[in-house]
Amino acid sequence: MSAVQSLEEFRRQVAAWMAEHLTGRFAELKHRGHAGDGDALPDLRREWEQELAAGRWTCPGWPQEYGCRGLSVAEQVVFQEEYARAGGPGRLGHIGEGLVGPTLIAFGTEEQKKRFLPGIREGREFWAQGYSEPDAGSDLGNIKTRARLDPETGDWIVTGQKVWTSLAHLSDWIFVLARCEEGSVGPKGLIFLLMPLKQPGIEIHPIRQIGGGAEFNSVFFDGARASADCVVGQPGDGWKIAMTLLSFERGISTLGQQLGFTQELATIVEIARENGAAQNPAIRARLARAWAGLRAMRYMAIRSLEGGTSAEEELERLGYKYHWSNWHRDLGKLGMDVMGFDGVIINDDHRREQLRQMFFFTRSDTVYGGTNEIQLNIIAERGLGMPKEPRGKA
Amino acid sequence: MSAVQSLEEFRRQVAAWMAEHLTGRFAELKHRGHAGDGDALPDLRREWEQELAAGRWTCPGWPQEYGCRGLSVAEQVVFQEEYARAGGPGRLGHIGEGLVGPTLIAFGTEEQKKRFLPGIREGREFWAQGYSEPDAGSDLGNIKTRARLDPETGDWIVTGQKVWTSLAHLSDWIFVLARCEEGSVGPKGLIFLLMPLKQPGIEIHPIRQIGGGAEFNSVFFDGARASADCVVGQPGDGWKIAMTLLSFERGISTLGQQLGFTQELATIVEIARENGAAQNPAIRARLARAWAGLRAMRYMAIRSLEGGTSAEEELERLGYKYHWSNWHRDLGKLGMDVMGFDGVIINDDHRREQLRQMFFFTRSDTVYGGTNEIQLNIIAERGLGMPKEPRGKA
Amino acid sequence: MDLNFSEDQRSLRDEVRRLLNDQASSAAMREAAEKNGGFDASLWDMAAAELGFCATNVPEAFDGLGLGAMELALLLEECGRRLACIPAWSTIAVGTPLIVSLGSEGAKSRLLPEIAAGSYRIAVALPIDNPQVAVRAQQSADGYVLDGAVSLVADLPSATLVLVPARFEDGKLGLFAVAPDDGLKIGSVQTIDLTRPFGALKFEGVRVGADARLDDAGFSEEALAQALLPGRLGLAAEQIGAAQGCLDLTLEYISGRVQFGRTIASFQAIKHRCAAMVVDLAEARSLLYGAAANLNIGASEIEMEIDALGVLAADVLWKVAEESIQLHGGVGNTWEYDPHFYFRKAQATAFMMGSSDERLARIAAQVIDGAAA
Amino acid sequence: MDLNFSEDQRSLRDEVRRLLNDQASSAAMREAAEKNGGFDASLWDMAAAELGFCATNVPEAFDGLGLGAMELALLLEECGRRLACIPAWSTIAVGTPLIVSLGSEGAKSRLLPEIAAGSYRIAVALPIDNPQVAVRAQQSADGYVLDGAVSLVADLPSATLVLVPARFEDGKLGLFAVAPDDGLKIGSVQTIDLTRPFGALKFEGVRVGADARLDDAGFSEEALAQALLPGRLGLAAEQIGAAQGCLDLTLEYISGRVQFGRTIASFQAIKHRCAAMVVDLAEARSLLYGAAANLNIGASEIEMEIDALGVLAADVLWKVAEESIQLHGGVGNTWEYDPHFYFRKAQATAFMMGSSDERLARIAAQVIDGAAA
Repeated sequence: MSAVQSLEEFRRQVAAWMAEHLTGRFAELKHRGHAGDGDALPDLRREWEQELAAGRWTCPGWPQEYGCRGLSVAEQVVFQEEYARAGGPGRLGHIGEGLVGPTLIAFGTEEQKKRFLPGIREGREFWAQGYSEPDAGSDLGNIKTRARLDPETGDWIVTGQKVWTSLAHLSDWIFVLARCEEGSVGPKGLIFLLMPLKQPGIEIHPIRQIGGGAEFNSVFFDGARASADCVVGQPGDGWKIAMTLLSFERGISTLGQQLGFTQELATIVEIARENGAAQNPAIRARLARAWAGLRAMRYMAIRSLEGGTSAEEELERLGYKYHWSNWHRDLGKLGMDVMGFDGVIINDDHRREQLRQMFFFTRSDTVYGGTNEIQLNIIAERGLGMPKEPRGKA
Repeated sequence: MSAVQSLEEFRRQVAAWMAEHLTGRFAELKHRGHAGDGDALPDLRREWEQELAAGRWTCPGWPQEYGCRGLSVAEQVVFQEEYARAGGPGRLGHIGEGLVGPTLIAFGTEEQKKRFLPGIREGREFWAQGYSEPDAGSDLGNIKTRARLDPETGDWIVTGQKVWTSLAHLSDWIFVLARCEEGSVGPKGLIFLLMPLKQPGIEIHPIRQIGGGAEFNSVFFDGARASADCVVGQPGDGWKIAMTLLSFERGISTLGQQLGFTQELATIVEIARENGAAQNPAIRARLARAWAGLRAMRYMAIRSLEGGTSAEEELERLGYKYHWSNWHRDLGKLGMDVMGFDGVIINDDHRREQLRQMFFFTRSDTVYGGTNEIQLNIIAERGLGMPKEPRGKA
Repeated sequence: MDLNFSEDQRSLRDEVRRLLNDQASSAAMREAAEKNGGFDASLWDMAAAELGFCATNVPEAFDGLGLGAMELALLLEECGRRLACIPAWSTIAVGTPLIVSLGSEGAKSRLLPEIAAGSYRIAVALPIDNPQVAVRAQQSADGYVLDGAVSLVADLPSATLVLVPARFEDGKLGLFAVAPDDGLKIGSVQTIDLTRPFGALKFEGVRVGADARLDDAGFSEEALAQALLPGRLGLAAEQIGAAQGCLDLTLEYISGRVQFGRTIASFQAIKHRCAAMVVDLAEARSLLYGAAANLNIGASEIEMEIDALGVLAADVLWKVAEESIQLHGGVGNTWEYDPHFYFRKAQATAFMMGSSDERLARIAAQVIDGAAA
Repeated sequence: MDLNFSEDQRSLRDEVRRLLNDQASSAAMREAAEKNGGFDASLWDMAAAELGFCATNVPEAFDGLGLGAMELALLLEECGRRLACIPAWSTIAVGTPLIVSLGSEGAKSRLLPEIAAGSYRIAVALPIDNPQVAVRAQQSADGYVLDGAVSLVADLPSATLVLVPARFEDGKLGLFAVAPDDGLKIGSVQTIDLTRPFGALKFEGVRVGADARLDDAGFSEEALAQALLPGRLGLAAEQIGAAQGCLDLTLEYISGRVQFGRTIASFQAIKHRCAAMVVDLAEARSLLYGAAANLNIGASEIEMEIDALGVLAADVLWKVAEESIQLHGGVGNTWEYDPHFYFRKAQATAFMMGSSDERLARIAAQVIDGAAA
């Protein structure tokens, strides 16, 4: 009971902070910078990261020894929810806070922690991720980017291409999974490197997405360097580290994400009420089904975060990404269908433009971070123990 | 124009014959003996086959040289439609007329034709099929039933088990696909035999279906015999003959089948009107969608029968079985959903019982004659040229 | 909100699962379904008397375990998984909560301890397709007279206690407890679901004593609807459990069945379909536990959640049962294999206590026209 | 009923296909879509002038080819397949049939030979989302005055002739032909479909001469609806063609793309999804040809069939476009690859000339409440 009360107190505290700070010049940031709108207002959002840092709201789940709040899972959920409810903008610091920091805390040297964690916590240094490659999309074992040790300097010299690096053009650093053992294949012989983005030998090209935006990039490496102290773990450990890092992705931010979904559904309902689509029984049923799926998603996420370890609970956890991404993709379509031809017309009505962007952007929900097909493979093979797909020889 | 007029004249002729003959003691047969009700009234249906034969309506598409009408495809379609419209019962002679006869006409010796075609045409001899085996369902290449040549008599001695032989207990003969070369695998080394069912060494056991009926059987062979002159083609040709025969299955009867579908849909609509389900917008939309699918199916069948040979038309033909069987299975569910809990209660209301039986029986539509999964493989591999599924080694 | 199970909850579930794995085998289920009208008396005795099923949600004050909706859900999931032919749902999920919610203190003290002890199999005389009170009650000199008919009562054939919500002339409702031999006319009803018997009930001026009335002073339709929520949750739990059981047996079959020299389970198209079912099950099950937790605390959107749960649970059981028959191939269409028992339950339960179309319409009314969104 | 193509029909289709394969390449489509507002003028000139597209369904008496709905369908399927940026649908499927059906002999003799010769690009001033006549006509001393607005006119930006159905005060309808520079106010409309331009049209007391009126003595809503049937058929043909084109490019991509050492096309789950799309396409296409044959002879259930066709065609294009992006993986979400152009068309066409929900409702009204079943 008192735990619940203090959570409620904490919720009020977050809400109050947001109300006080997401205002004035930051008011413009409300609801901006999310998926499909990721490259909006970068300068102001950098400042916002520092505002958050000043309030000690960056990295709130990191342990206190790193100068952070060390919030419990339940508190982090509350923070994410209130952040989303207040319309807090998309986080430029997301990769650093959610992926790089936890990885360094788990695998980094003391020196690396000292070097990198403060920049992330203080909202000063921003990170991009370097996983996917043109030929290693779903098949991350097929990484071709090469890292070669320069015997003179001890640096690793990197050549290759990474794609789908979100916001690389706004970031300072990138982590890179590369092949450090000539001739190795699959998960063997990979290295996990931290590299400054602003250096000769790195070029960043925007990838234009189907909705028109360009918040992702291709990053080309041509003799770019990572110094010896920027290897995480040992050369050859890259796969293990990358897999651990990927597991951080299905983290707590998902409940904040769901609040965003709730707002999107509310917008769709609002428009349906206004334009008469709410009179259409087929639309009504689809809206109701969307509500049901969202409610189930909430409980799936809570169960997932609570970390039960029975086989059933593991299976549920494996299914979570497939569930939310397909639900969201369907919501994108539902929003458009509610608007009818009106939704197809490009105009500057804010809500309609938001739904249109969601329509396009949710197409990538079922691709990034493991396609639908990979998710289903994983559930079948790892979760149900069904036979593995044979790997080809090509 | 005159072709159309004569078709209409022919239609009237068929309708008149049916009206005149499916009456009196045969009236009881109306709408009986179809899928799910296949073992109804066998004696009377035998007599009905002879009635049809007397009117020269058995085997109407066989060439005139075999004493038949040699109808054109268009005429056969009309016959099937009018037969179905009049409520003509399920045909005991179906396998003989639709599969065995055409196979013998294509591959049989003169002697075989003389021996078997008249019995089929005259509605005297009935046939069962012996393809599937417990371990060779979708995988017909895995046939294990063995045929061994008896050097003394020249007979082939057959041992093994066939399943899903429709109405074997009401039939006189069975055709059997068996392995005649010891150690052969897959499509090689198979023989196509004609065997009398009433002989020592053959036992017939009914298979009880999920709807409760038992119109299929398992047939056990234990040293049963086929005489040398009952081999179709050469020993080793079995696969080629069986594949040709299977292609006869997607024949003209499909348009008669569609008339049955039309009547089923009409029954569902009728009940929906009566019980108020027709007020439910979701049910309305599903009924409309069923109508659309049925109409499309009709044109698919017509295009298929017209035999265009372009790649697109071949593809369409490959998709036909998948289409109708899934449409019909969905109709089975729709019928139940229209009835609601009322449909779940077993009573003797004829229409409700018909829909309930359809609900169960349509589950097999997507399994027999090539499962959904096999159909999709065939479309992808043969139709689209996608890579073949590798065969395992077990 | 805590949706992970406590140690107690886990051990409750494991115990029930163990019992049913042993005693509600496929053979036992078939014996009951095909020969004993869908009722397995010895299983019931074991579950009720030995394992104390019926005490689950009877308050501790009345000698029960005083557990909540989560435990109810776990228990009925397990029953659904094995298609257990016992009136667990009618007795524990529907009957008991009616008495707990609507009964007077006197009635509760009289009946609940006996119920907790497993002495009754309860059937509730509400039409199963869409609960509306059709029986009329009238006060008489020495009690009440009941009139009316309820054509579809689940688990009536094996019931030893019939609960009858009835309407007085003034519109108020009362709850009566009647023994099946109290002059009721019981007709037989056969449905396609062979694992849950049904009966028809007729009251033709049935006279019952004053103590047959369980409530104090009448209650509203709304109160009755509230008291039925555990029943709706329990039905969904049973559906979800059945879906799990059906998926399990399908996975087992396709892991053994070889075609083209490979197990069916090794075909990717099959794997993906199974994985998608796992996700649907996870979705429905999460909502089940979430709704159970909310039912315990009487959260505000609980009725919407239970409607949503009804939709997801019916959908997933249907989907899994349909796929089970398909993935079993030829033998899936035979009586000898079990998928059709699940398939039958899928269709029958889809229209118990309302339909999914109605549930979606109610949710839509709230989401679109009401306050929630 | 003969649904197989004649030699003439096959060669017509092949000729169109050849032209568009050459001239409406992905690069050409992108050039038109991204830089020229969705109109490829040189492609139009080739198609209209050299290949005689526009003569297709002009009667022979007016120097046309006098072909029917089947040829119209073939032609628009090919346009859809390549996302050809030309106003073929507006001109040939909508505009020409309006004049053929509703025009007076005089108007036909005047306009149709020129149309057949490819001299006009036609836009029809009916709101594209749900055709209803919103323009008002009044007789004046020397002609007519038109008033009103149509906010969504397909292919208006490139049109050289605008057909305007307008309503007289007595309720009757008339059909007017106006040149875009005849004092119309044309506003620009941008939609997500980059391969079909739209415009908004305003008539503010626009005066036109007596010969601008094409019909003899007015016509009914019903007659207008009948005259629009080829347009609805043609839109479905375009959708089906687009679905085929999108499936083709998807198959090509997945046959080349290697992951886990295998082409994506070798994964059975992918194969089955592609095969299912083939079946959906076959279903929609068969209905297209069946409806085309029936439209030619004015069969009794033609409106139901065209509604059904609209549902199937919109569904299959959506399904294929959705799967195309998914099966392209990461690059399917980039501007550089073509799937999104089909995806855009899928969503935009789904709400042109009504929605599938409306179509299903109309069919249901016939099947359930009407005579048909």
